[in-house]
Amino acid sequence: MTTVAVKPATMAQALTRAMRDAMAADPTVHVMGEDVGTLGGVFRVTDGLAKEFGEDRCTDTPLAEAGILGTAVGMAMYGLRPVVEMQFDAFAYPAFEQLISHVSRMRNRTRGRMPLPITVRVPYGGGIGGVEHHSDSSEAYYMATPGLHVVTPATVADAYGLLRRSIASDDPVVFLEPKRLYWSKDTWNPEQPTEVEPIGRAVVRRAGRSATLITYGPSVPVCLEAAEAAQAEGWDLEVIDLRSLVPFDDETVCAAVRRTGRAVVVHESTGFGGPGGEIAARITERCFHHLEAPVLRVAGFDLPYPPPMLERHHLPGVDRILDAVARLQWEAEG
Amino acid sequence: MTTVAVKPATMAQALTRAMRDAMAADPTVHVMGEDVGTLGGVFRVTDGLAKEFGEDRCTDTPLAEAGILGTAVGMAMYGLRPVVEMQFDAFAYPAFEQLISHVSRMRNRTRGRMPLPITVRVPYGGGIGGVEHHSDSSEAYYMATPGLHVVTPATVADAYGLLRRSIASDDPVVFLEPKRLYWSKDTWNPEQPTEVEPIGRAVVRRAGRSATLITYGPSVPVCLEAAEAAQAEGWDLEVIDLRSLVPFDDETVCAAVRRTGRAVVVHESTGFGGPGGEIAARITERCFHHLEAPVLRVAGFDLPYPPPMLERHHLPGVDRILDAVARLQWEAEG
Amino acid sequence: MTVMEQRGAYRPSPPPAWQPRMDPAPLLPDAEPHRVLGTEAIAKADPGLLRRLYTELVRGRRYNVQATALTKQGRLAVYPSSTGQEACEVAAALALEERDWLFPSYRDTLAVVARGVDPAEALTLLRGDWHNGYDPYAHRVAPLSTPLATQLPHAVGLAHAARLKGDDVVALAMIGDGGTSEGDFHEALNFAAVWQAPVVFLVQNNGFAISVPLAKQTAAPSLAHKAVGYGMPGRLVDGNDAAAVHEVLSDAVRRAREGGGPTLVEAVTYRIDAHTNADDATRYRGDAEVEAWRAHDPIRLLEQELTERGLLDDAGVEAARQDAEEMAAALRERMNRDPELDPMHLFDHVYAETTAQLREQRALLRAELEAEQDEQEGGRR
Amino acid sequence: MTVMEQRGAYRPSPPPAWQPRMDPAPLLPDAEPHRVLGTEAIAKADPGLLRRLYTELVRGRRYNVQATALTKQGRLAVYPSSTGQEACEVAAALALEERDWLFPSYRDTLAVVARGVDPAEALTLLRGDWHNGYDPYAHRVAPLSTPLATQLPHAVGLAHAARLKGDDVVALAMIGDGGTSEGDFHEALNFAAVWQAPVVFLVQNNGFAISVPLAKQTAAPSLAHKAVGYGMPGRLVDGNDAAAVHEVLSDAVRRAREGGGPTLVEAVTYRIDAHTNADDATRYRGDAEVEAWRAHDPIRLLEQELTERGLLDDAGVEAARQDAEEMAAALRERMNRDPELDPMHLFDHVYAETTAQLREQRALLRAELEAEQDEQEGGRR
Ligand SMILES: Cc1ncc(C[n+]2csc(CCOP(=O)(O)OP(=O)(O)O)c2C)c(N)n1
Ligand SMILES: Cc1ncc(C[n+]2csc(CCOP(=O)(O)OP(=O)(O)O)c2C)c(N)n1
Ligand SMILES: [Mg+2]
Ligand SMILES: [Mg+2]
Repeated sequence: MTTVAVKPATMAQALTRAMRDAMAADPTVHVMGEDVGTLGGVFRVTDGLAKEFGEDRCTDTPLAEAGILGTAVGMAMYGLRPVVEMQFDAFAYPAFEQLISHVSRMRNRTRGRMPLPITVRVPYGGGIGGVEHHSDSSEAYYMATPGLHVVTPATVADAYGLLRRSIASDDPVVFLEPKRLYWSKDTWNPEQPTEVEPIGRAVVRRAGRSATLITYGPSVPVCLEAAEAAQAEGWDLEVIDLRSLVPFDDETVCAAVRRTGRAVVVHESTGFGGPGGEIAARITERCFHHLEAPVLRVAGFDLPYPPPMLERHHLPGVDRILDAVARLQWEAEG
Repeated sequence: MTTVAVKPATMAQALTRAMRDAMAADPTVHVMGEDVGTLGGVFRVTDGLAKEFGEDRCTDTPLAEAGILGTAVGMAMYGLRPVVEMQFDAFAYPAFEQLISHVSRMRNRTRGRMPLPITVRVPYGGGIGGVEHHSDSSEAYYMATPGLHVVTPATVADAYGLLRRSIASDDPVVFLEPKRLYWSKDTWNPEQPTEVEPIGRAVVRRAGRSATLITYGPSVPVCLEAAEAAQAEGWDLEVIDLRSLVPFDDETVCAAVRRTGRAVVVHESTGFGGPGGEIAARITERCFHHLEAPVLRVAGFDLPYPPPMLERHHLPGVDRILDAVARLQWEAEG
Repeated sequence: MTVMEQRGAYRPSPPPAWQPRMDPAPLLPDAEPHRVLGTEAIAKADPGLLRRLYTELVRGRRYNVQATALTKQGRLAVYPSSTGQEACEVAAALALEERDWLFPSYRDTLAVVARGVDPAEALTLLRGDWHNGYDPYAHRVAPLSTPLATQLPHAVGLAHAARLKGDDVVALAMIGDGGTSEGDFHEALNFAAVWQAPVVFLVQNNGFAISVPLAKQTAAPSLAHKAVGYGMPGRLVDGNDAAAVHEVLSDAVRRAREGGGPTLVEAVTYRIDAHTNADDATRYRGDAEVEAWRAHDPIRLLEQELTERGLLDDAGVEAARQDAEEMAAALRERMNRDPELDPMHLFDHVYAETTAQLREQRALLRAELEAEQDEQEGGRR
Repeated sequence: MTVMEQRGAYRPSPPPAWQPRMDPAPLLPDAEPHRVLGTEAIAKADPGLLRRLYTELVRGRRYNVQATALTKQGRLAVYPSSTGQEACEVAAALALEERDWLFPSYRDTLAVVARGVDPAEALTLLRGDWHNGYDPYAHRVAPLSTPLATQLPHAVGLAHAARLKGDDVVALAMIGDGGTSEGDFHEALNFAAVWQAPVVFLVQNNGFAISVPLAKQTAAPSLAHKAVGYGMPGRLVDGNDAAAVHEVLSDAVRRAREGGGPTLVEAVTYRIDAHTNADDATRYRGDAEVEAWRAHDPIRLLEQELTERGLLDDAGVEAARQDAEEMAAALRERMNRDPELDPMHLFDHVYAETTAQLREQRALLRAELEAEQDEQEGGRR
């Protein structure tokens, strides 16, 4: 295995390493998808796996997403743990029926007798200058589908840890990989990959007392940047990285919001009908009397993902986040 | 046309009549789907249309939902107004890619040059004793997709009016038909169908001063029943029928909530990631200082739609709605 | 060597040197559906098997009749009857070894039962107390699939996985004529052929998809002709000739087991009953057509043949009838009992571990049910 | 009489009287891809057409080279080159009448341009200032389709609609070998055949879907053999022989226009460049293969033929080159100008009427941009 750098490593490398280690540890783990074998994936995330484990363990499938996920279902029925790659977010849509009608429900349908331990890796989000259909944020669809876990890392270490956890999960996991963080680097050491907590635990990435930014995936670094910039305005912002949208970590989120009394949810996905609505609503249900202001949302606009030359206007950036923080009714405080 | 009763009419009959009148008024309106022709649809909603307008205007297609919607896209490109029937909610999933990647985006993609005036009729929701995959509430998926209108009637008159409006719309409309209201009757007169307001306007179905129930489609009658029952508890509940989830009528909803200070969103769809999160979040953003309590949600549980013998426990009923109303922190009022 | 490398590659060679490709002729189905009953081929048939088929057909018909009756009594939410198609249903189950897997469509309760699944458990979905009633692993039968064609890729994946593990397991997947129009049918057959997976696809062409006749579903010479486009053999068989269906399926299963890859079988049959008890078939077809097919009834065809060959006498007919009646009585008895329902189970199998969120909701429902109980016992809310 | 009733019905007749079905033989492709250049068939070819094809091929190649260069200069986000496939691209455009429609896949910018679309507007998607740059109705060219195979049902629907309206319009839909594995390919072909829609499906089999070779994509004798499963004719053609592709497509277009229904054409060709500028083709194929195909270059094949037949001399070659250079220079010049961008347009075409919600968001963005402007002008936030 020559493709994994020692340190610093990119998120893409950490993901590769997670699959490699999972495949080495468990012969039932199979990777499959378009171009994942010989090429190592269009983002090179499966680089070297076919060479190390053979094409039967890391398989270039025919070009048909429903077929890929549908055959993965059958493989899982026979005791394998398929890790399926969807080449881009929008190209997971042909597999929607298999995901909704079977993957998410088979355990429930069979009263637990036929679990489907499938990991569906979906590179998602924008900011990479991709042409149409290459920058969707489709997490709202998956969140609204009971029976699926929805997981998304924001750091190199989490990429490794959460993918290992996802592959090991006996439930199906939609594993959303923030495309524009693929090449983000960290001094994570692949030879001693840190254990991560089980799926479903959010983490406070930055402590703060003024207000809480709640975010995940590609927007985590943006929020951290915003928190830095906010210091100049006298705000001490807390940043929570959800890491998993399903299960949702009400405990960590609510504890933070109760402390700060103010919250902004930040994500790239369109605002209307996006994850932020659920998050804001549950916080409000649980922490109403702790809130000094409504939970605000900073999200992509309610439009099809824009062409690359305009995407920067669509994506939640530092200024838009700070503008939202400014609207958190500070005057009410006294 | 012998199938439309004079009065009272069922919702199914009003829908049939809407298509019939639209087809008579506009030769570009074409109805298509599985079993819509000779049989008149499994719910008989297209009954008589093939006979009256011929099989080229009301067409039994091959059994392939992506193909149905995909060919409808091409027909719309050539100037027709296809009205597509998906046989059941869950059987619309194979058409998901066409809906998300093309139907919702073609206008935007082509800078308005190629609008797609397609109506996708989807019978949705439970309460009819249907076996698996026959009772889904999939509105969250459509709501999260910019470019689509999402419309759903709750009364016989609205069924007619909103479907006419949807067919006449130059934008694609996902028209959600509450299955269990198909046979609901009203004294609506098909010979003098009332005009309805344009898509996007909610309506106050019942005025009230204590709290506002915000709902749509199949849950409207349930909420009205709950409002009646609430009188015994001393609550005067308002009931808003949204009629359209996209566009969302913030004006009507917020005006009501500002009046009552308390709100409960009610729908069948699963709570987590469902429409209620968005609705509660936007109300809170806009009416925070008018709220005496957090906006609560009564929704289907976060699980795959249950088997028929258990569905009554899943569906929001009068008692569950009243329990939520009771949790609206009345003591805070003094 | 990987599975992928085991078979010859189809590659466009650089023109002008065009390499001759695989000859499609062996993939094409015969012009006539294969028949055994009433033909010379019957000579080779195993009398024991024929008698077994007969018993199962009679049971199957009785099952269809009983289940339909149960819908009228409100004991089933719905029943899609396979009356007239029993030869396909039974032969599909009997063509498999124990270690093989069956992937039924929503109409194939009979095949599920013929494979050994408890006749009442097979009806759970249609009764409505749960989605799937049987343990798929007990008899290696996947859940009845409501969304059409979606179970075909599952069959391919399972067969492929078994092959990778070195198990000589075959998967047989069932689908209707209408279902062949779905994209999943195409993708499944293509994956199967590329992977040379040990799968047999059985299309029951019963003439209709609910109300839609085959002519509106396809313009192909036959559904079996679709096989050539995937590089697998297509076979046509008289779907009302149980011996023929059994033979064609058994051949395909054997071929798959030996590494020969997938086969597509089209069985030409007819749905005698309406689509389900909720359907009104008179809206889309005439009596004459139904009567013509009744004359070609699978049980009658086999009974005739067996009687003529002296393999069945009145006592045999009576014994089969008797056996079927017993099955039906037992089924009736089972289905007339109310199923045990515990609403709390709603939350049990959504995830391996119930999430905090679902625990909250379970508590809510429990409180509601307790309040309901109190109300019923106490009198007021 | 409806469109549905115009063609003979395929129905299973009640056995035992089995009706002979449609003979599949005429639907099957020839064993060898059709060729014209260097064969006797060239005698019948129109010299004017051949010269026109030549000019367009040379332009097309130059376009590919220029667009690829523009990616290196950062003027295009990405470019999927059709170098080596120009014969298919050009012939597809030229086989159509003005009133016909073209449905290109993401790789078919060249066909779009050959059909008359402005060469710069055709690149808008790949430059990234908007999704689709041209008016689809101006030249009857659907937007380049990024999601594979999804544009095929659109072509079928459009052709069907035209036929219902009584217009003799044909739609030609383009797709790659990889795209044929998608469910939408299957559903589109089936609808087309059932409706007898005037559509021609052109599969450019260029050997690869990104890195995946055809052998991992299909086990079929050829992709053209898929036609038989839908009841339409399949045709194989040497995709680097422009005259042959033009002839086969023109025949299919004529057949469709005359009510003969759809045709599936497989053009055997090769992608000389990497999948896109972002791809590294050395990871999955060797030079020898590429070189072998270079020897079968579509421009060279046609040039040779024309020269031998005295239809082209050095001056002609030079004139074509010159024409191509002018096109390239004009394109370069156009593409080197920054596109006009107005972020406010983001909100314009989501719905026919901008919703209140989007008006709010537009106001937000406008305020942000004004603040940005102020900041740049004034100095501080
Ligand atoms: C994906 C999907 N679309 C639609 C349906 C609704 N539906 C149930 S049965 C049926 C007809 C099936 O016809 P066929 O495949 O011929 O099987 P048969 O009923 O004749 O056994 C339809 C349209 C479904 N179950 N799944
Ligand atoms: C539905 C879908 N899945 C995946 C992709 C990503 N993708 C883009 S091009 C390509 C390969 C296409 O191969 P082929 O159809 O042979 O066309 P070619 O690139 O050779 O022209 C893939 C997988 C896509 N665009 N759409
Ligand atoms: Mg059928
Ligand atoms: Mg290709």
